[in-house]
Amino acid sequence: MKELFDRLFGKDRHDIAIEGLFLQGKAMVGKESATVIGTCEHAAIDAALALKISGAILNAVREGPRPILFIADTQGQALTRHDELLGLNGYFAHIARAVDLARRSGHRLITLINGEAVSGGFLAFGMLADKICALPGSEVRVMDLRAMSRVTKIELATLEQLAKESPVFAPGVENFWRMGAIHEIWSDKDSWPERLGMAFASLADERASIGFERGGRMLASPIAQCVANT
Amino acid sequence: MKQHDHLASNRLARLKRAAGISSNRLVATEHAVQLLGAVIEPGDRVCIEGNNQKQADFLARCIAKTDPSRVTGLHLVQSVLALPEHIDLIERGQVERIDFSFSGPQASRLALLVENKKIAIGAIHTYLELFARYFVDLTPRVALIAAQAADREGNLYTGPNTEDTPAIVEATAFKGGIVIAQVNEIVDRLPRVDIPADWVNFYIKAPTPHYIEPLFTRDPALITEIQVLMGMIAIKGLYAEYGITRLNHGIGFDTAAIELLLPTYAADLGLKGKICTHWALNPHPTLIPAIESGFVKSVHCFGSEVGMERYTSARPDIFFVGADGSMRSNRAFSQAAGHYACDLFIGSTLQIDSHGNSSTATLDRIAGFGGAPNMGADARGRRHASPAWLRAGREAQLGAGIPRGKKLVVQIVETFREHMQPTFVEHLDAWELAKTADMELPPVMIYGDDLTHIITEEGIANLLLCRTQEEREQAIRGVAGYTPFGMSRDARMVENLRDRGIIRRAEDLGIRKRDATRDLLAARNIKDLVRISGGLYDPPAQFRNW
Amino acid sequence: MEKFTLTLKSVPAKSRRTTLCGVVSSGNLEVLVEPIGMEDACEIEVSTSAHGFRDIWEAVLNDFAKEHESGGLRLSINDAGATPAVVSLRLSQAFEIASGDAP
Amino acid sequence: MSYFEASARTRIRGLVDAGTFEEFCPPEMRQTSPHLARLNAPLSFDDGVAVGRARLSGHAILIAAQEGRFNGGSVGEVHGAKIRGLLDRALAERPSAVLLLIDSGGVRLHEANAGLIAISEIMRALLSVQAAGIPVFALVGGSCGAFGGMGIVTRLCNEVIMSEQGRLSLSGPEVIETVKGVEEFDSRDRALVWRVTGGKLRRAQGDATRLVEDSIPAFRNAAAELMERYRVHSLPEKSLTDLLADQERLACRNMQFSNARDGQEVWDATLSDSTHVPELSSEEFNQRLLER
Repeated sequence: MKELFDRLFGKDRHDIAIEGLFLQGKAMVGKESATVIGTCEHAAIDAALALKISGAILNAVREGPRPILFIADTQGQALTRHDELLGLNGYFAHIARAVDLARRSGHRLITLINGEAVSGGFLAFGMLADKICALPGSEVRVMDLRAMSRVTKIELATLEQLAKESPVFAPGVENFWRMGAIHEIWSDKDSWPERLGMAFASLADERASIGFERGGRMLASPIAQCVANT
Repeated sequence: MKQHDHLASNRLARLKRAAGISSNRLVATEHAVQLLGAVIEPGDRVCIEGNNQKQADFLARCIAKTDPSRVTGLHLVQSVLALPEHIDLIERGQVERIDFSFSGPQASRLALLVENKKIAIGAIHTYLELFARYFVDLTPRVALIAAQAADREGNLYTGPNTEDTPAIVEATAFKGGIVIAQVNEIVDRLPRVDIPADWVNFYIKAPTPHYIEPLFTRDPALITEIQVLMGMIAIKGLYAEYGITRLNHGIGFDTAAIELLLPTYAADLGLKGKICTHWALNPHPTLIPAIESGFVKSVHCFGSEVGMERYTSARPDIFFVGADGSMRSNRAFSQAAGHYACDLFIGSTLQIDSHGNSSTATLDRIAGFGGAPNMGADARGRRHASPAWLRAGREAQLGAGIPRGKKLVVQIVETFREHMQPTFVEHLDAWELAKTADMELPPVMIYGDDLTHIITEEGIANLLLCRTQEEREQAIRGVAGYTPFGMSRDARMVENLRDRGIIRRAEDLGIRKRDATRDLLAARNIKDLVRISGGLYDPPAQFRNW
Repeated sequence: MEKFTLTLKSVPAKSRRTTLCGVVSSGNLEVLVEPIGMEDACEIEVSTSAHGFRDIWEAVLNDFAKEHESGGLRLSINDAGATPAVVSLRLSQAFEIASGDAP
Repeated sequence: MSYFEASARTRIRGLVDAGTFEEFCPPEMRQTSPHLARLNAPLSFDDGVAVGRARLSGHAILIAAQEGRFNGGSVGEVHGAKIRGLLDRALAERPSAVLLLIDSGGVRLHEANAGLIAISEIMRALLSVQAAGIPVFALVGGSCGAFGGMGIVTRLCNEVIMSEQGRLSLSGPEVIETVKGVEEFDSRDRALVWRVTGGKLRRAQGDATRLVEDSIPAFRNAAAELMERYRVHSLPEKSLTDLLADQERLACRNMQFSNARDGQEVWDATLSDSTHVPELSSEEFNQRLLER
């Protein structure tokens, strides 16, 4: 992780503690100090980890408006009866509310996908930021095609064929980019500190219209407008 | 001097071989396989108790672990081949021949074994028919049975799920055979004795309670508007018309709908006390509302139903309940009751042909019969009269100068099953199955000449009133709806049959289709049944949504 | 999905309201009824997941058009494998709502 | 009339004042899912959700109802956009409340990426509606419950009205069983499923704010009563203090039930008498909750 932090922020420009699957600390983005909150090692997010995330966000809000960078690496929600009993959905909703409070309190929010971002874990942690960027080699998905084929009873070959034409259901950072859910895909050649600085410079939630422009979601924006305005 | 007690001395020899591992009839759980190896001889007729409800599953697992070189050449004579272990035993080469009634979940594996000549089928029987043969030519040498509890003497309590046990034990114990019981628990005092200890040779505490399938539980939430409509047609067009008081129902959702319409629709028609008072029926949870509303006077059961134990105990006026307060069922007696003492049988099927023959067999499954053919057949030995029975006889113009009656045998089916499979066909799959499985008879559940009425969403066909084979066929086609079989009807003839009241549509009976909604059901889900039972019904976990 | 459209002679409908009846779930269907500019015929558009049953559909729909005054209505059907019994029932319900017989 | 059994449109009809429902993007617009069409799967003219405006006890509301029987009430591109558009509309129209009749397994797998994104947009739009002082109610009592992303959306709502039959959670028991094995979660043990996800558990935890009988009028009464309350005490914006209190509450729950795997343990700790809980009527249950 230290190499990643060095590469992202520059040597000696970060102070981030890793506790198990959770990480938090501070780092310099350009001339600004940013709060860094994240998960690592493809964390399965359970109630305890969710509480750490929301707690860190609320702390950041208490400290006053400075940019927040989420580093997401999650295989999705933890799959246990215990977590369902606790109402894991409520813990995730609490994270979402904390993110929202941060935004309203003037924090700029960016998510960096480092590794995996899957389904409910991604929804709770990362997807609600103002901008989402993916590092090279990252994977984003709801469900892999094999499992999807089992559940929908549509043949795997059919899904694989359609996945070539449409970004709408198959895993992949590119697909989510075309759908407007990922704003930037970074490459190894980029200067990451530079891209990070630029990313924080201008922010707004225009995912539906970007998705439309990129041809991934042609209906989401017009239909929402039809319901909202007619 | 001629010897007259071969069987008894053979039994003694078997008991002697097992002497080392039993103490006062009790055998330790871990010695069960050894016991079976000691008492079973090559070529024995063996009955592993089990039917569509309870199973001697522990003993079935044990016999499938015996030494195939010693326990071999067996002839299985039992109600069902439902457990994987039953089929395992055949695949291990320990069984030469089987006589049975029903193979349910193992139907496909059995069909494969028959096709590969791994097993010979003596015959597929009805339950009552097989019990009868236990007392003639298929008496078991060894019976492996299941009971709820044993006391320290070896007396058995079989409780609400007594089912087949008395018939099996009676045949085996009194003809020099060996009876081995698996029990869920061993207690000092039994609530009551269902099987006395001196009919039992060994008892073993099973590691887990014997399996019972909740086969008769139908969730009212899954009953469709079409089934409600058919239920209304049955009640108004048949039950009310004939004044059916004594009857048996099948296990489908169609008949569950009828049960749930009794306290509502039938009561509104003023039929309380006039129909459906006496039953040969398992304790169907869907009968609870009719019982609670005072519709039902008596129910004798083939078996029990999981979760209905407290309810049946608390309704001793309705059910057959022992002095201990728990119900006793008895499949053999209830089958006899269904055959001789009921005026009507109504049930569902998978296929019906132009003669009215019906079958639940499909090409790759040897399923068998269970009890339906005994219920769904005219009891020609019957000699007592009832208005419904006499009217059916009159309509069929039976008897040469002498009044005769007839049992009402009714199939209630939708014209199409799910996935657009037509129920009405020109040719039953049973014929193909008979050919591939080398059977002498195609496995027909109910013969056309026993069938008196067909109810579909299109109405009722009364076959009693048909005078020629052609009329009969057109009457069947006339209620077969949009199936290819139905669409090839002679429209004029069908209209003519309708004018004569042989075919009656919903509107002919004064039933408006739009009234057929689920709101008419006395209970709309399992929770309603629990509530109506006053909390006495305790449904199995898979049927709950609370 | 198998799709086809039939135009069937029928007595003009008395009143014509747009309505949606039923739900697309396994063994069930939805029917959307709308007025169209015809008088003595109804147009029925079928989209069904069960392939190869067009004959049966035509028989069911012909009977419907004969038994109901449905001229001037368009019925659009999304079907997930309903049996003819369910189809007939749902069509009648939709018709009753659309033509004002029922609330 | 049973809420559980009713279709989405029947629920709307039964909840709102007679004749007041006006639908947006109605079925005759035929805004069906192009993605289901491409997979040759059955379509629905409303893509499984009806949205519109109406009055409830005279209060102006916006309302969305998911149809659980169409593809499990799942959220695809069009379905999600309709709900999100409704929430956007609330900002301009300022109804007394937005009612979400949730009956959904979450994201529609046939268009999974679009569905996931749509839910994130619904979450964000919902938070904006609340920030504008308009309360959002979730009603959960259908056969699909509120799972996946819609389980999260439900918990963002100001009020969650549930029946005992309703379920509210994240991952479905079938998914957990498939991935982790039957020992972790036996999805066929329905009684257990309800003890872990059902309305009575969620009410005891406070995740549901009302527990009502399974009837449309019961849901309607609860919604009307709550709306009256919001008329008197308008919705304050969530502050840092509020969220810190929520954080504390959830942390306590983690501590108190650190090993719990069965709802009975929660009832033991929250009810005056925790015997025979599944058999209680909602009224009896609410009484026991009050007595504690």
